[in-house]
Amino acid sequence: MRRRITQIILSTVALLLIASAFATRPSGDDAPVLTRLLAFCDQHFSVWFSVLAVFAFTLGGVNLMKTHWRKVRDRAADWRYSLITLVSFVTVLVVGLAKFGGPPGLQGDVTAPDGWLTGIFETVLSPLHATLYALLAFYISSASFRAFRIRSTASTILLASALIVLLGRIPFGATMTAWLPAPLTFLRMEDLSLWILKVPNTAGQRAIMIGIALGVVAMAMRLIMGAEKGQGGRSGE
Amino acid sequence: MSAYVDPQTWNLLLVTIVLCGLIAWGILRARRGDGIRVRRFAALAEVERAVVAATEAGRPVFFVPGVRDLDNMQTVAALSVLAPVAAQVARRGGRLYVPTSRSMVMEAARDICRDAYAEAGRAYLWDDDQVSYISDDQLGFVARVDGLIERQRPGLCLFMGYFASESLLLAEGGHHVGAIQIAGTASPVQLPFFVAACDHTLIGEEFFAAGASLEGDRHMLGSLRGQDLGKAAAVVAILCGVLLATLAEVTGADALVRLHDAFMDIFRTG
Amino acid sequence: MIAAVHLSTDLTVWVSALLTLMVFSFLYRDNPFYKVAEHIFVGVSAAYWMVIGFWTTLWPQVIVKLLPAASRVTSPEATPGPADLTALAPLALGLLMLCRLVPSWSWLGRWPTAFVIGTTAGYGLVRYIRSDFVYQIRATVGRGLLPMADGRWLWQESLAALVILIGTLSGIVYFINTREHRGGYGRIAHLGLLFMLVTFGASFGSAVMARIALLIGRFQELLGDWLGLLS
Amino acid sequence: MNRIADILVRFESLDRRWIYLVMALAVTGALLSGLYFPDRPSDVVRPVYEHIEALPSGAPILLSLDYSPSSAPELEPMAEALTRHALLKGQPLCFISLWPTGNNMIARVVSRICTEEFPDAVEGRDWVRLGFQAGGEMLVNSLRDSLSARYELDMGGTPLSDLPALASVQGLGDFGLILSLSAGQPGLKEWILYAGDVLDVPVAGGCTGVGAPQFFPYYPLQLVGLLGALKGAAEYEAALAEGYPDDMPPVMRATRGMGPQAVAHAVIVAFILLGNLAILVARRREVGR
Repeated sequence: MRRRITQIILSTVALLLIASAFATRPSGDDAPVLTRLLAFCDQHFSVWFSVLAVFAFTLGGVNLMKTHWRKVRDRAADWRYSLITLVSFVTVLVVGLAKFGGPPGLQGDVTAPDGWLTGIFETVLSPLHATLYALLAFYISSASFRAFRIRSTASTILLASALIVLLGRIPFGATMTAWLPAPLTFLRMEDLSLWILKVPNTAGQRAIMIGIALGVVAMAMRLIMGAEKGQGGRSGE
Repeated sequence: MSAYVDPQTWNLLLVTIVLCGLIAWGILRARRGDGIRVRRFAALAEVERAVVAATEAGRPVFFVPGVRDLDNMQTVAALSVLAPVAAQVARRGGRLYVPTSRSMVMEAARDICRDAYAEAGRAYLWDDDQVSYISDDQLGFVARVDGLIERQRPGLCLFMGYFASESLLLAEGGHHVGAIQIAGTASPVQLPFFVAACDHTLIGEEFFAAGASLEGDRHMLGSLRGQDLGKAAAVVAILCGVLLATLAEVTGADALVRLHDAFMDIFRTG
Repeated sequence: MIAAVHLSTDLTVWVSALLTLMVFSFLYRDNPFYKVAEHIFVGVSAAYWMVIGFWTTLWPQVIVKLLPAASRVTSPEATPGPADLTALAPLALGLLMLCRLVPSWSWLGRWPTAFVIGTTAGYGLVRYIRSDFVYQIRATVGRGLLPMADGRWLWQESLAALVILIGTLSGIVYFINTREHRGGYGRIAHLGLLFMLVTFGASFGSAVMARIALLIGRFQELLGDWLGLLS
Repeated sequence: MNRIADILVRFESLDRRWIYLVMALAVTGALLSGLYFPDRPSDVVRPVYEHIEALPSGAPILLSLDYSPSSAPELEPMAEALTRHALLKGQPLCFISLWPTGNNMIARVVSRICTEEFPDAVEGRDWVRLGFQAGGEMLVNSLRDSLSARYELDMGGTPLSDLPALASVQGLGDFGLILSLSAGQPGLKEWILYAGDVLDVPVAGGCTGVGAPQFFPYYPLQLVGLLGALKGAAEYEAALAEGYPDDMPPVMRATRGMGPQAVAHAVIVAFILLGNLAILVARRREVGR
């Protein structure tokens, strides 16, 4: 029974939204009830979805606290680090919900320039975010060193296309091929690299896109028809 | 009719009906028990072998189901790969860790793994904390997962689902501890990194098909047949369109131009 | 060019510089400093998301809609309108979602999940068919293989159209999964794979620029704001 | 000769930390030397500039900052250049974001460009901050017919109806251009799928170098133009400098970043080539034996 209700909710919501994409926009109160219902769903479901996204953040936050609290309570390995997570979580939560700093009381925007949350964002979150990403600069250099080897036709193609795009993006590449005469200018590095992006890259991307679009349609159909096992396992039902 | 259906959308409606119809037909036929075979994926053949190798070496298996929520089709597909993988690991008595970045995904993954261990008669080996929620923030998530990989030293890392820039961070992290790495994603942006840094990669739609071929799930197989018919339709449509467009452009004949316009009206945009 | 070191006296600059170095230390190997940074990050970011979600979305979309007077709390000059009871629906769904926190009620959490999945599936289906299927077929067909202008044959456009056509079609063939890649058919599929490798190489090359840009950003802050070396 | 070959062969199994060190030194050196190279706009970047130039005066532009601090070094220069352009040309600009970190990213651009460089510009008339709301593509979807479905007030607490900048705007379709600077999902793709293709409103955008190749299939049918990576930003700065030579700072942010970029790219290319040379040498030796 429980499982059936879940399935009914899913299928109904999905079918209503699919139908709403093709429905005539209701104009005035004498429009058919069906089109007005579909317009209502189209308008409100995406708002409800967004609200649920916030509840999901909350669920995530509470789960995180549960996990780390348990570690601290049981003095599990590395529990001191978990304590750091707990403290930073609670601090930011209090600072943010109470809107410390910034305009008086709860007024104004939570991200006001002189608010404490903005301070934490700029001094802690922003450098951590940016530096973790910057690690990628190192990783991508070691990965390209490792991955771009001439082993087979396939890897040679991968290498050639990467090198042309790499060189096309910097002045060095342009200088290298600037001597090419007029009829051959399309072979100049910067133009060649744009051509690769615009032509063969478009073809490859498009094949992937069309495949994925069909994959999305199929997944949606399986979900609507109740033929998808992936979501949620089988226990507890 | 136009009181209900927006006449501007007839062509889109037609394409939608055809595609959904093909897929529904595939699923319904499979329900009646039509055998469908999926082509062999090298990446999947490796999974089983790698699970054995990792377990024998006493090293755990990491399964990362992407960084998006259950509303993302790729996450759903990842979980359908997780089910058979969990079963394989459970049968060999190995350890499986599933770090997640969304709480709903965590709940779903816990259900799947608990079931798999129970079905293998090894419920005593399972601890719910092996599926953990880390952070909704993708970088907070990847920072922690890379740390975990470094410390737990898995023998096999599976990265399945939607990934963003964390793909390379994860794959280089796994490579550093010498894990066998198998990835599957339909995020075109991240495929290059997985292709370059992992041992095997399921590309785009292969990934959606992977769950089906592992589980032998009839519904999945049926919808794959439908999808393939959809692809064949796309090929035919493009070929017809190109032929008509080329002939119309070169000859300029009135009939051809009108035929071309009528045909391309199905793919009208805007 | 290279000025003398002028260390910053701003505490916030020091904090962010130290956090930056703590993360970079992972490049050498895992260490306690990195672990501290990692755990701060996890806590701060989870709470930041919750706070932002609460004030930007939950507050206006649920609380103010149900209790319009609440809008005075954040902007005193606002004029509250009538209550909008449709906001009860997402609130109810949200509370059901939180039921997952209580093991014996967690099954109730599947209903909001079903709503979320249903919404994405419903919207996604049509949007993907339109943008990534119909539009792409139209774009591939374009003006055919022999586009002309003023009676002249545009050979460069022609070549591009041909390459895109071959690449797209063979790529689609590669993704047909219910048929083994053998014989002539297999060769077409293989050609599709080669096209995708060009795509992946191009993506990789393009990504290098993205990653280096981030590194430059960090170094600018370390060398400029913290050490005062950049003019 | 043999010694060089020996070194090369050992190079093949180089500890990755050496690569990291060389990269770090190269970028530091390039930054300290302060070199840069001017650029010219390519034919995927120019249409964005020309579209804004061709907009009727007063037509508002929606600028969605869909990134977090992590990708800011790439996308913030684009945001700054586009904001500059809109304010110079007199198109009201409406800031929005699909990413939770967006409000803080908007604050940075507003303080750096809107208030600092354009002291005469007024919030509400020349620019508007709507800010972030949760939902990603669902946010885009719910704004289609009316902005007030989601935003009753702007970030400063002013009701939307009191903002002259948005006087001509009901829903997303009334913008002269939708711009998304996107570091991933949700971002430019969602704006194309849920706004551009549905409403026939022109969409353009910028994205990180990682995302750029993915958007080429949409160009030019579904996408006016694309600023890809720091190079795209530098190209846009070049277009601006060409069109408004008197109002621009001499060297803008992205252009300045292209110097270290060039050096770092050269280092990576060198490593790739040396790695392959190492393989060739090793292979030849094996054959020799």
